[in-house]
Amino acid sequence: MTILDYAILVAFVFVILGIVLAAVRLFRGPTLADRIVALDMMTVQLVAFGALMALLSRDAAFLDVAVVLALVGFLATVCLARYLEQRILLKAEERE
Amino acid sequence: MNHFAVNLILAIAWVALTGSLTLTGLLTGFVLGTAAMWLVRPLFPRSRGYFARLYFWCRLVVMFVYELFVSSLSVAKDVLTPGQNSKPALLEVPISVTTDLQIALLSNLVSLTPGTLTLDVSEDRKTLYVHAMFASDPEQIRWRIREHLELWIRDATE
Amino acid sequence: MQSLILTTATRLLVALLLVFSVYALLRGHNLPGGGFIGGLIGATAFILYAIAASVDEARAALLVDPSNIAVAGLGAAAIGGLASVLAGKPFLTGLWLFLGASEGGKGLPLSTVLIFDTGVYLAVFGGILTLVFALEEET
Amino acid sequence: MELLLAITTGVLTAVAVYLMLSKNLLRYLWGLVLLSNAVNFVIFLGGRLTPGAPPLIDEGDYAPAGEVANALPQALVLTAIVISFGLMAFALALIYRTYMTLGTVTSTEMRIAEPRPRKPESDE
Amino acid sequence: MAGDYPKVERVMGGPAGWVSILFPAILFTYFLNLLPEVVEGPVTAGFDWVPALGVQMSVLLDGLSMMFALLITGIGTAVTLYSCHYLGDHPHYPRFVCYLLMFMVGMLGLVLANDLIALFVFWEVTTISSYLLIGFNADQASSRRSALQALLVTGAGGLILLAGLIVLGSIAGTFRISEILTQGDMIRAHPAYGAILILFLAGAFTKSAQVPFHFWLPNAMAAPTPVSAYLHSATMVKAGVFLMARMNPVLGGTDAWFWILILFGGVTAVFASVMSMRQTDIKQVLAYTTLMALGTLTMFIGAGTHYAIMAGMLFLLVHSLYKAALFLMIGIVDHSTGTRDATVLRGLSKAMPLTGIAAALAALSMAGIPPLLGFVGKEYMYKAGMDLPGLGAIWVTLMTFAASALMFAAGGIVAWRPFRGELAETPHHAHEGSWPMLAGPLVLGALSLIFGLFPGIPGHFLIGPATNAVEGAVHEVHLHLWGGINMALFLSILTFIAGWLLYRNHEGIRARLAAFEARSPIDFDAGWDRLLDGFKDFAGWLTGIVQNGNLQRYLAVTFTTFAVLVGGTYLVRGAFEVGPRLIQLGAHPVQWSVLLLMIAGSFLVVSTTSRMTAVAGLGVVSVGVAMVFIMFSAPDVAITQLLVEVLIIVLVTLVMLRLPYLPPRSELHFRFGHAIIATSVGAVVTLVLIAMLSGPFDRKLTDYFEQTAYPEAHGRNIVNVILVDFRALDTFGEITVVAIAAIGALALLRGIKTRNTGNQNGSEEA
Amino acid sequence: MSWLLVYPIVIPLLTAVLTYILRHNPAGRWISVAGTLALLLTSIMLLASVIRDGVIAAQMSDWGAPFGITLVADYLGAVMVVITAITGLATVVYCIGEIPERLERQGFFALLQVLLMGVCGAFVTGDLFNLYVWFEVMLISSFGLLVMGGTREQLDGGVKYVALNLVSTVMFLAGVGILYGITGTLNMADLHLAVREVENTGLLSSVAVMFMVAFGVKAALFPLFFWLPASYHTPPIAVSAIFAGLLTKVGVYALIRVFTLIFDQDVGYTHTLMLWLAVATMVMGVLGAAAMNDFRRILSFHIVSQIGYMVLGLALFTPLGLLGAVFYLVHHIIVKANLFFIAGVAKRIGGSTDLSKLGGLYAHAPVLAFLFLIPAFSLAGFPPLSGFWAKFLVVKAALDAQMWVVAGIALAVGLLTVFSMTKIWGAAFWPDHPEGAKPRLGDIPVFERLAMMLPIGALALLTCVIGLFPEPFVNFAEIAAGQLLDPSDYISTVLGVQP
Amino acid sequence: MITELVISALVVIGGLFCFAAGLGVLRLPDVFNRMHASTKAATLGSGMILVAVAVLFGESTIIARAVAAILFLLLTAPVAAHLIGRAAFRTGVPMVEDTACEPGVAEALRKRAGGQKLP
Ligand code: NA
Ligand code: NA
Repeated sequence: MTILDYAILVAFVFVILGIVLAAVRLFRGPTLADRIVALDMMTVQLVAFGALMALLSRDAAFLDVAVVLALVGFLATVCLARYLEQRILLKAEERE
Repeated sequence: MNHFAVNLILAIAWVALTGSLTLTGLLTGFVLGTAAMWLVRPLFPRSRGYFARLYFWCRLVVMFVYELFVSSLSVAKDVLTPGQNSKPALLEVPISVTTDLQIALLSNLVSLTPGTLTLDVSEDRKTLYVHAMFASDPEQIRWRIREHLELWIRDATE
Repeated sequence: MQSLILTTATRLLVALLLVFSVYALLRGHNLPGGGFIGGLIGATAFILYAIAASVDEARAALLVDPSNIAVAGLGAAAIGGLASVLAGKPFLTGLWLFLGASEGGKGLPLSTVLIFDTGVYLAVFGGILTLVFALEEET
Repeated sequence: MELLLAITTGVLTAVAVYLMLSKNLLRYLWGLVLLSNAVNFVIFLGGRLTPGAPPLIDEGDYAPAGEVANALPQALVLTAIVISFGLMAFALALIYRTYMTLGTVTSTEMRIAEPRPRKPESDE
Repeated sequence: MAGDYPKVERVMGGPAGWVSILFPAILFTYFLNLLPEVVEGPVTAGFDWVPALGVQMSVLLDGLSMMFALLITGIGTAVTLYSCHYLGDHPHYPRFVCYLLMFMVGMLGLVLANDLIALFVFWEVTTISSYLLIGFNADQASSRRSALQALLVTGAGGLILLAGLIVLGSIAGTFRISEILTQGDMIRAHPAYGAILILFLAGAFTKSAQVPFHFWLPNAMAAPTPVSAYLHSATMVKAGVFLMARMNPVLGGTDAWFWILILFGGVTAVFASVMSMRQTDIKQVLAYTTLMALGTLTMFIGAGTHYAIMAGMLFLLVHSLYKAALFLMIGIVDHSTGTRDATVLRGLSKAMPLTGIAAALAALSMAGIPPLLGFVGKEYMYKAGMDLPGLGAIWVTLMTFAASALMFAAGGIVAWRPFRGELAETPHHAHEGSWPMLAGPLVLGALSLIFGLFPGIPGHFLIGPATNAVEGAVHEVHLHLWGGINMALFLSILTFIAGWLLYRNHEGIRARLAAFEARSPIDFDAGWDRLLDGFKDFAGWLTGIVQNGNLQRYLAVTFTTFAVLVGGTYLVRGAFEVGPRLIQLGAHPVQWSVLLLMIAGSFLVVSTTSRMTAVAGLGVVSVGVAMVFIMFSAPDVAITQLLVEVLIIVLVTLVMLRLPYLPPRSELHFRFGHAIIATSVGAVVTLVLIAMLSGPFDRKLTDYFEQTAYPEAHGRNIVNVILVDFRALDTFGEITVVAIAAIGALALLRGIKTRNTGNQNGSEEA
Repeated sequence: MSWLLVYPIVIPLLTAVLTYILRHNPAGRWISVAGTLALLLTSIMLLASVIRDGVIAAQMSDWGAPFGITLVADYLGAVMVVITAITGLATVVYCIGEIPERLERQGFFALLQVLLMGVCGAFVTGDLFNLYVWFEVMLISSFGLLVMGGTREQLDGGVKYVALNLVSTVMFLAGVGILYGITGTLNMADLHLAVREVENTGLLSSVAVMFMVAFGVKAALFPLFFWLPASYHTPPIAVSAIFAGLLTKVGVYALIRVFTLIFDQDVGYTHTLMLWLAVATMVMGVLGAAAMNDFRRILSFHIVSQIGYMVLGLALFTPLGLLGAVFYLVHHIIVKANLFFIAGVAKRIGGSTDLSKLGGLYAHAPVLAFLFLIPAFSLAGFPPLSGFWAKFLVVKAALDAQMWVVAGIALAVGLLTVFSMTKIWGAAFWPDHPEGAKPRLGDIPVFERLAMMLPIGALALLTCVIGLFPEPFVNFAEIAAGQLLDPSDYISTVLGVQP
Repeated sequence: MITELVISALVVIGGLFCFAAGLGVLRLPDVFNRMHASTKAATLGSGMILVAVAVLFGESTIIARAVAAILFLLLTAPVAAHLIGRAAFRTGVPMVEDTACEPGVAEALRKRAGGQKLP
């Protein structure tokens, strides 16, 4: 194993820890917004995970996972945020 | 953007000449094309703006990456060190950029740079609502946005 | 959803996503990607468009009813599969034409497999947009 | 790792089944999504696990250089993911429409197609 | 009912009428022509129907089937002639003709069949057509009930018979009756003989209405009178008798056969004749006397001696002649007066003398009074009964005596009393029947007389060959009207005396019987209702439990079935195995974390009361799944998984705005039973996976794909090459699923009119 | 490579594509009719080809078995395709009379064609995973058809149908995955050979049972049938009819295929288990039918009951048993679809399928009454109709196998079937209409009447033909059963086809 | 060797940022503060690892893809933060107590935005 391999392993542990910590936030909430933030960040960290896998296996195929996720992970966040906002609008409509 | 188009045509021509339909080939062609255009810039009226724009874009990217790095460090420091020293606040930041692209770019930059996060743009597009993490001096934040970020953006896009 | 920032970012993203989806489709035979993934990414582009602007605008940009696109994708896949009749080969057999093949490489490939994969792309793309637009118009 | 993933698959299955047994159709749907994931693992495990070697052929080679992961289960899982997405999407639309029309997503309250028998004694 | 219909306008019922008359008439002539040939010996003919199953459509025309064929076509002619007048103006008369002819064909096929399966086919044809005929007055609930009753009772018997036929056919190695008839000894010695016997008798007893399967027959009188005359006296009910007679050479001659038949037959005969005294409706009286005849026939076929069989065959003829005549006569009376009440009808001979003559002839034959054929029949029955060995003789003779005496009385009630005395008031003014209606009863009555005077004719042509066929032996049969002064004659005279006494007191007896019936706990008809209701209730109760409309329960049962059956099999068949490879392969902490992440995510989905939190939990699981795919070299799958997850979130957030919240935690309590089911399913899956992973793996498909993907399929991404080339057909189906799911959902979502903004009573976090 | 095997998949698909694109145009339905006619013609050619040449197989994408996907037709597969085409044609024609334009515009005919595509695909595929895919195609189009129109009943029934069928789908997929993990192959002929090499036979039996449960849900076996009586009475009747005719039969077909070709190594255990499930299915189905008071719900429960007979034939695993199962399969599709068609006409003219709200059909619609009696008595197993031979064969197989109790139950269930058929007859046909209405066929406009009655008459005729001239059908089923019990031809044909 | 060290550094620091982001999301007091962590640190961390990939492989197509991924992240992360933040504010997610709020900001944020349309 080269230094790089060790570095990658260390980074893997960091990233996984980051994801797990984000997951803990996701589990704990307390608000839906917190969970959305956590999920959004997990997708960004997953981009890192994919890239790390590309480094570890020396195979750029995993980079594609990262690219796609970087592109579309955003959409999920947009929809969740929109849900959050529209639910309030809907409640306001009901009150009116 | 007709200068950009010319540059692109030059890049494609390069690719065609060298027969290497790869990204490297295209980039090389683009760079060479830029150089060529710069050499014969008198043939292109108002081309000075084009080259300046290229420079400003580059500056924007570099400055932005630097700011991002700094801001991330500050967040990381706050997170990794015990205790909290943040002083959060919701701020109003008047802005002077006008186009959609500029506003969006600005808001993104604000979000990615130290201590600030754009929450919304006012309806009249004259104000940015910003969440600041270390807002002991709101004026300083407003100043930074106005004098740095807005400037870079304006230089790159106008 | 009304947001200047989102709308502006979307303009860029939609184009990027569409280009990327076609890229994923075309290179899928050699690297991760293909009709499904391409179609899914393409669909996300228009979903984003519909969310940032409105379904009506997304529909207008699409020109064709998405359910027709989906069904046309099925037809395209079938035609891609049936093309092998011309060569007297079984259903879905890939026919390949290599433009400029040489010792070093196979050249630029054109194939019925690509037609089939394009059918896949269209079916997935159209199918998902049909669903999302219908739901979006509901709420 | 295969053993661990097998156990995880079992746990996911169990959680999925528990959710699907709920009378709330949304919880059923969550269970279904989980169960689809679990069954994808079953197929994936069927082809055995190979870390770090995607089934791609490098430029210039005519076959994978070393041992690469089993491509077939990947193709099957991919197909299964897309199919179950289609089914899930339809199920979601159905639940939505059902709620709009029947006013409930609680399956125990859905007694239109199979009304309770008229005789009171055979009532539950 | 017949009386409800307007006066006869179309004399012959139109073309349908002509067809209905000509069909049996021509056949009757045809069979009559064949008679001399059959007297010499049986005739067989036919063709293969389903050779693959060894089934033939073949005919065995021997004495037995000839007698039945003549009765069916002969009485059939009389009945169709009669009914074209009786029902000719009924709006559904053509249907009636259809059913009747269908029945006739069925009955003929049944008696002529030389193949067990063909016999059964026709047996069931008679069942169906009688169902339709009994229910002919379909607007009346009682008709429908009776039809159903007849169908179910005889249908049940038929199905049991089918089993018997199949078993018999298997043992004999053929379905050919003529061949089976030669294998009697082998079959009687076979261990399955008892089963076959019971199966056959169940079929025969239900069809021929032996106690305790008798109750449907009196109810079947809801049918139009010609139907009763035809089906329920002369022909269909005798199908069971025919079957016993037909099978006598194969199944008969054992103690079991003997005792079962004479006991059931005797009890039926006496019970039925007693019950006939109870009735006021003369049609019902006749219905019970039919039962009595069926019992008697069963008894004599069971008795099995030459004499007994001969007596049985003779009585068959006797009964068919008089019973058909009597039924038709009753139809005329009913048609003419509008009532069939024995307590009302009086003095009809003045208004309808020809009917009276026909009735008298038939009734005399029924009462067994010389010189009618009934007398001959009774003499031979006594002789045959006394001829039997041991207890059987006493039983058969006694039963015959009791039944005959009661018959005598019944004859009086039905055909004597209504015609005697002063003409009584009836709903319609009594008048003579028309000739098509009278022709049948008169001819049949005359035949009873002629055959009685010259018993040699039926003896030679009908009874002899029939007896031989039933016995499976050849005897010469000579019938005499006068058998000399002997015990039989003495018993006959005793019968007359007893019968006369019964007739004189029949009103008192009827009253007592009615009182007894009211107290008696045994009521077959009510029992039938209880049985049917009980069955319906049971079916409803069970269905209410099983198919209770509760999806939750359905799912629980489905999953439980999976866990129990698969898990059970796993344990019972010893599938557990742990391979070395499975234990050796360790796991990296990163992998551990990913798996725990997934599990934690799934538990979040279970435990949350917030829908969106659940969605977020699913997102966590999906992230974990994608990481597993990334770690184990499946980038395409990981990408697809993530894209799909994103789309699921898109769809869910779109829908969720309008959907209600999950129930609050107070309602989301832990379900222990569900947890057990879920855990079992999960455990089964894990165990199966462990066993699977412990075995070796054959990588031949993948090896092939890896070797050919680039050289032959021109692709470097093997997964995608599989998707679009090696297994393109899967993909083809798959995109169809996606497109159709979308179209289906589109159809669902278009045009929702009622908008429900949701009962947001639950709780959900901000 | 025989294109005859591809047509049953491609023709419905292309028809679906065209009809969907033309869904706003009346020409769409006629394309649908034409497409189904083409399907029928080609499927008959396929059958003829199978009869002439024996088992035929074709490799898709030009890869040799077991690497590519094989399409294969033996006698059973070919006849099922023909029956599918017949039922499909009958349904499409009937739909012209029944289906409102509103549904047509939502793509009704396209979904119907895709349903046919999925069913045909399931019958001709020789690959286990591909079978899963066709099941899904079938399932998703059935989902769409089931709830199209969106009445309250439909949605309720649809939810249950979808919820339970999705479970079965997942089970099936898991079974495929595990079987692949054990043997490394997906081609069913190859699987036949591969399972013989497997040492852990207990695991194989477990997987077999997994398939039994998964297909058991599809086929509506006890105690997995709930979805069927919960939903089949809710959609437009043409949809009920084709579901009743075809869908559960695909489950039975899959059971037959898998439990003759792959899982025949532990017959004493697996098939005995199946036998008792089949018996319970027969009984529970018919009891359910007896408890119902609705035309279609009675018919629905009957499907369950009759499925029991078919599976019983398979579970006996004797030549005669399989013969019976195959014969039963074919007979039941025709008869059951027809009964639903009749229910549709009864509803159209009588106003309901609720028996307490029906009546007078015997008096006022005698043609319908007559046409009802044929399939009804056939279903009840009365000779000389097709159902008699079906029941006869299964019962004889049980008796020959000395399964006295089973045979007895089969016969008793036959009687109860009669009972519940007469329940319909005795409530909807014989008595007068409760509201005094006079339901006449003439009330339906001529064109629609023709469209609805034509398929009914044709299917009734087919029932009679099979009943009266069963020999060729029995012979056919005998060969089919022979091929199932001894799949050597199937295997050599499939594995022998190389590009 | 130098490249390897550079890559190693990029990877480890990137990983550290990802971890810091996770910790930030967990530790910071309210959703707005947490968003600072997720938007900046996670984006930077992932970006650095992507750069490492680009450097390691050094092929143009791979570099292009890595750069594209980075650009996508930079483009989307702040937009996402803006959407979540605004929604969170509008739904009344509680803020940490000592958050200062300039006059008018709260009202302006709560107001429903007017319709902007794509050109
Ligand atoms: Na993001
Ligand atoms: Na009724």
